[in-house]
Amino acid sequence: MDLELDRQSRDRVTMLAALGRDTLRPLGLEADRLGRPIPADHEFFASLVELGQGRTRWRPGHGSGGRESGQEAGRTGGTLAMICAVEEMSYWDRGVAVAFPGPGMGEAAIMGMGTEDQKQRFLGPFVEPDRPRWGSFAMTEPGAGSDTSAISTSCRRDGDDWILNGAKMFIGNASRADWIMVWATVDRKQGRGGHRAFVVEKGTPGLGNFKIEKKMGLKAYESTSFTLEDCCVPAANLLGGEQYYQSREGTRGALRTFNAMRPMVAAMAVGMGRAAQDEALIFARDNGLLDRTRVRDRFERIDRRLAAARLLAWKAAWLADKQLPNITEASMAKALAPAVALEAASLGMELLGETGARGDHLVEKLFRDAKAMDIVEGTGQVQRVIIARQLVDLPRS
Amino acid sequence: MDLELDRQSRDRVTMLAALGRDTLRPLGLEADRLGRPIPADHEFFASLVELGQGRTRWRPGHGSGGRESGQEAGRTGGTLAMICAVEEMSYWDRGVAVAFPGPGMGEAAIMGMGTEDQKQRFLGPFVEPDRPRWGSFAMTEPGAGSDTSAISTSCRRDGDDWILNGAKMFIGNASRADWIMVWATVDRKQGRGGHRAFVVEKGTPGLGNFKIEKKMGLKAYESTSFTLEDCCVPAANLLGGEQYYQSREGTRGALRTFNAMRPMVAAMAVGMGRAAQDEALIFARDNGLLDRTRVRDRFERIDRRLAAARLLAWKAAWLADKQLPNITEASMAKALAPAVALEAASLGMELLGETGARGDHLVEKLFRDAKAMDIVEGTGQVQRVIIARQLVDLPRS
Amino acid sequence: MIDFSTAPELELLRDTAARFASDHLRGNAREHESARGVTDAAARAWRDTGLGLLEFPGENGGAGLGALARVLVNEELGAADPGATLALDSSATGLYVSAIHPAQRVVVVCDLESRLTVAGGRLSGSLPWVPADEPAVVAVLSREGAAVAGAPKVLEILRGSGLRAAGASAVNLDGVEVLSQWSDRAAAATALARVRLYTASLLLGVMREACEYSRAYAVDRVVFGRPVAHHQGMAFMIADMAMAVEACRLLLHEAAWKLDRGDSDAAAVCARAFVEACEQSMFVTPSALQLLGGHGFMQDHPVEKFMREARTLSLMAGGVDAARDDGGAALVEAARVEVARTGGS
Amino acid sequence: MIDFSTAPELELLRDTAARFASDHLRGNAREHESARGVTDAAARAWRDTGLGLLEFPGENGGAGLGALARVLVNEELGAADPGATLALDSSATGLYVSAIHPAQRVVVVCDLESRLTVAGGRLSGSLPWVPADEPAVVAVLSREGAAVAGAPKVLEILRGSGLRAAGASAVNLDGVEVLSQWSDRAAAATALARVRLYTASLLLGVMREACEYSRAYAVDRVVFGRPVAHHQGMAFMIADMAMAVEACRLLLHEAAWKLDRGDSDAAAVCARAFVEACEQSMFVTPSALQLLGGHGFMQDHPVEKFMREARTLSLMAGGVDAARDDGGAALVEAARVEVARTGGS
Repeated sequence: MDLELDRQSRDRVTMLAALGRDTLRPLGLEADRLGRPIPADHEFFASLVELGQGRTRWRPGHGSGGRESGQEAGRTGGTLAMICAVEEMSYWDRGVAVAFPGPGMGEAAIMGMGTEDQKQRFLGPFVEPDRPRWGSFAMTEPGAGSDTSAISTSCRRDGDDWILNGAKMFIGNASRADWIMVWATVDRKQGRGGHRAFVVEKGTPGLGNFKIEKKMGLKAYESTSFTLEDCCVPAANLLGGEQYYQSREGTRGALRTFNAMRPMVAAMAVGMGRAAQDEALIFARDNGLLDRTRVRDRFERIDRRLAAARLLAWKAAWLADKQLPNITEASMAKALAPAVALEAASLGMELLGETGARGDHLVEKLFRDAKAMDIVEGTGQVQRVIIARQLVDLPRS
Repeated sequence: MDLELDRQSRDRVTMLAALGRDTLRPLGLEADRLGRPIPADHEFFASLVELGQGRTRWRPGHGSGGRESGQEAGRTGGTLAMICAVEEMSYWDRGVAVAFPGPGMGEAAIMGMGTEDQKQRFLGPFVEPDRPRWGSFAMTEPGAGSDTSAISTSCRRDGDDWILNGAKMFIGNASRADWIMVWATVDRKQGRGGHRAFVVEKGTPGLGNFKIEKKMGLKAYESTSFTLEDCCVPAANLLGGEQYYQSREGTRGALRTFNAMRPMVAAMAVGMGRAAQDEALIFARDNGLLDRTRVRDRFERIDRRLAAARLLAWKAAWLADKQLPNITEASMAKALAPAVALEAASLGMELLGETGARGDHLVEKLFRDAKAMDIVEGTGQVQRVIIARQLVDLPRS
Repeated sequence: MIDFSTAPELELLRDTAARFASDHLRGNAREHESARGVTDAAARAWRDTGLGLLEFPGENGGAGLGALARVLVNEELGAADPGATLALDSSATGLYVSAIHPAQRVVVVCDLESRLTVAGGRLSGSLPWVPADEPAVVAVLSREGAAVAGAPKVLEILRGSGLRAAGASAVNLDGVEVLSQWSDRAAAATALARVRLYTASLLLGVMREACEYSRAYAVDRVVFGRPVAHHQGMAFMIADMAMAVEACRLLLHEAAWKLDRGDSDAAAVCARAFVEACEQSMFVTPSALQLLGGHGFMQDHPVEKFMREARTLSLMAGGVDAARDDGGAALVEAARVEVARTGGS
Repeated sequence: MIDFSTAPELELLRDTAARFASDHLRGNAREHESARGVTDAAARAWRDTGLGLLEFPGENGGAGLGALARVLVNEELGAADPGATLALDSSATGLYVSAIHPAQRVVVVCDLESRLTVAGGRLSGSLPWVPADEPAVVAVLSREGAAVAGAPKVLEILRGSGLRAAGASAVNLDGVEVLSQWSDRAAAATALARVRLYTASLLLGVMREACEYSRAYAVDRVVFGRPVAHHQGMAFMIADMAMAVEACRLLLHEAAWKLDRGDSDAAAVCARAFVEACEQSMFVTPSALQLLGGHGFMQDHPVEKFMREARTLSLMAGGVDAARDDGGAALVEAARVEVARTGGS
């Protein structure tokens, strides 16, 4: 048993803390005030690229299957390091962290499922990016959120192409992305078995109607809806090629990433909750409230629940890194952390009183930001379903 | 809007408070200490009968249907008065209150469904009882609690008799009762439509294996399991006679009583919660704890939640008395009050500390008593199902 | 004799409020929010209802009605738009001060920790937030009494977290003239009880609307093969939300009824109802958002607004902790004298 | 380097404890409860395991192990029978006092509000409850230090609420001789942390067993046409219970790990873990009873006992509020100096 971060992770956290204090938090507050995402051409993104951010973990020229699996292990081996980093970034501003350039959630899918050619074409530009570049991941639809099996964006083969039709919603960084990994279905009745992933490149005809959505919080990054109208995608952009789906591996790649994603989202929520706690503590200290039993008890509770959520996230990530099953732990972390983050922000608001009502305090922003964490990557209810499947073999409905 | 009890109810409550202080509470504590029900021949029961308790609300000689409906209305018209009385009795000791002689829960069913002859035979002895007499109501089985549709005690016609086979469990006052209203089924597949109610008289051959169950709390009354082995019951004891069930009214009578019962059980829980609150307040006062913010806040919370639970129970009862639908309100009261009662007792224990651990304080007894209230008359979960059916048309599973 | 029915004249008032809310507030909520105020048409229609004068005595053109009437009306208004309600009728937050003309924009400040002081007929101190852009009058309610003062200096126009339709500003009151003043601890306690009650009834409205909106959504929206609401885990949440609303409503009606009767425990019971409304609103409105999933986080639906309104309303009226203190103190004081160990009501 | 694995020697200890618990405690729980103590066979088998000497230094015949070892062992024992555990091994509640012979029946009393006093080498004061019928030794832990005293006068043998297998009595300590004594606030804080941790790990065991027992029941028992556990509302409750147990376990392991390392915040983290265990046990054990319905209320199943054990254990170690004070004070003191505003761990 050891609960101390390794040196490398600690150094990374320290670096991110400096970046967060100087840049992420001010930018997040600014975006919140202005009520719009940080523009893609904001110098911040360019500076990030100069700092070496926004790159892919993929390395070209590792062609053999064996090497790849090794790399795959190396990648998952980094889940713990990753969640420490995302917790720290989310502490400063989760919205800005999501706006970071880079290949995003699609990266893991391309690395896991993609052909060599696809890795080269779609991740290659992220190896040493010349400018801020984004990849985007588009599963969610107006009618399909947590229930990803219900997506209705259709795809059908047409000669050397695929024709996509449908609408996507709540998609991060979509309008600024070089490509969007669009999930579609050949046949809704097949559920996840019918799913296909396409890398749809910017400017593809039929891809359009981008609309930046107005959110309660987390305004620094763009959540975007868009449509695919007879959008014609070359067969070469079908992730993994057709044979991949014939081997019934179709959805396992995506599911694998979710397993690492749930602890990540939990860690983000922990970061946000800690930020709310710290800002509320500062307010309480500056306003002479620390001696009140009630105030102290609330902080004690928040601190305790955040500690539990963080340990759950860490354990889930550690299991992932050990290549051990982490379904239950990952869902527990994901179910707990967002609820605690909201509670921290809400109690912070209570402490601030009228100062919270002004709408310009970080705690107030976190109150609006936090609720999203209980929804993305599967709602708290979906997590309980997953846990119950493990514990009592709850049948799928 | 008026939330003041009428004079008659207040007087009754005052009378019950005196009885409760002098008798119910000491008897309840004694039964708890001895770990067994108050014996049927305890002088307390005889004295209750002398005081006019243990009687039926039924009055003989009101033969006509019209008069009966009037009486029926009069009965339901008393739900509010009744819940005030049971709250007060439960405040002093709910276990002892359940042990009271009288026809019990079967009374309403006999009055609602029984033939004139049955009323005379089974309620007649309760009009001016010569000694403490009990009626008992037996629905629950080892395999069927909240899901009453699942009862498996079978009944089949055999000439002028019915033959009953099965086992009942958690049945109040069964071993001391003059008769037990036993619910059985002609065909399990028919669910509630197959249910039949029989008045099984004491000493009927095949009725036996009475076993007083060992409970966590509420020890003053007997919860009993028993079996029916080829138990032969005269057809005249089939409640309402056969034609009653052919008119598909079979279960509605029972369901009607449950609608008045849920606010009653809620009121019992409120009484128990208030007792825990009061005893904890006395402890806190005597031990100089009332100045602590935490202690005060907990009492504030308990008081508030108990007030809400009581108002819900009152409203559900008021609706019943107005012959208005009260399904949602009755279930809300029943869902809320027991949870609050347990919280009150549990926080009381926390306040008492080691004194609570002794096992001889009323608050500790209430901690063991209270949980049952969330189970009887439909668990808290069943209540939520009922509420959700009303609100969102939740389908039966 | 216990009776939960609503008197016909109160039903009528409630219907009037509900109709006004539907016609002028609910559909315009986002517009009012971005305009930091209500449309002239809404303001006119509001004046036409006469509901703002509910508690003014008959000789002042009011209806001479009590707290229960206001609670019923406020639930309807709060359900549609509590921010707009404050913009229309600041006195709806409850401090009846005869010096105030009903058309003036008043903000009521519960100054329970003596942040403001009065000396020589002038106020001093500042407030980090009041729910108005340019209040004409500030009514300061303290533990000791009340002071009504003129327009404060606006330091900053704020975005606000919730209640944006009311506007929001930080104000300085240094040197602002006190127009009228009274000192009476008992009257101040009753006035505070009223403010709490009225704020709580706006909260109740928000909670009710959050329940109803999310319930309807959950019945329509199919997920994993059936309506959201027909997954039992969700159904239980919906049931718990409805329970919370009904419990709050009953506590509020009880408190109003006691206030109208002048019961000695009325103030404590109003505090209790306010605490319950604040606590439950932080269960009900986030749960409503949760029922909508990602859609709940978007401004396309009103649910994110419900959550903000609830959070802000529950910071008002002096805050929930002060109410907890008052409710708890009354309880504990009674226990010091004697624990009743009995009865009914 | 973060690592949640358990060292092989600790796994072995845990397995030993689990085996002992299965062989000698779980099946005899009701018997031990009514006997107010454990069978001689169980006591002998316990001594044979050597687990009672876990933390005694090697030179005293112990294993020289730390808090984490004890936490792992206590979870197994608590899962089977926390009352019997106290009867076997009072020092399992954590105060390591070398003056005590491991075979003596010791009760550890956390006297955080100075109900007992020491003067002239003798104690005075009384205790309303200790978890033993006739303690041979009373170890009093205060904020300042510890005093080990001989057998107190038993005023009354009590039934006890939970932990009946340990016995229960009210005792008077007036004039009881102090056998050994030490004063050291820091050491006292660490000893208190240890008592909290060990009590919490018994609680964790109770919670785990309550979860597992009720889960198995809910999978078997069919109601409304399917297993109890397959009604989503129930499934969610089961998931929440499991979550609570896992969260408690992680907080406890973290606390033990910090205590073993001698971290400066170890005592505060132990207090935190104790508070969590107390709070969650009052969610988990009543929920387990609820899953069994009427059967849960009957002594035919162990679930009502779990609820009583949990309630009583969470009154021990000085009570949850004192732990809340200690955890909160540490947090607030740190904030007074500086809010870190950063980093991982």
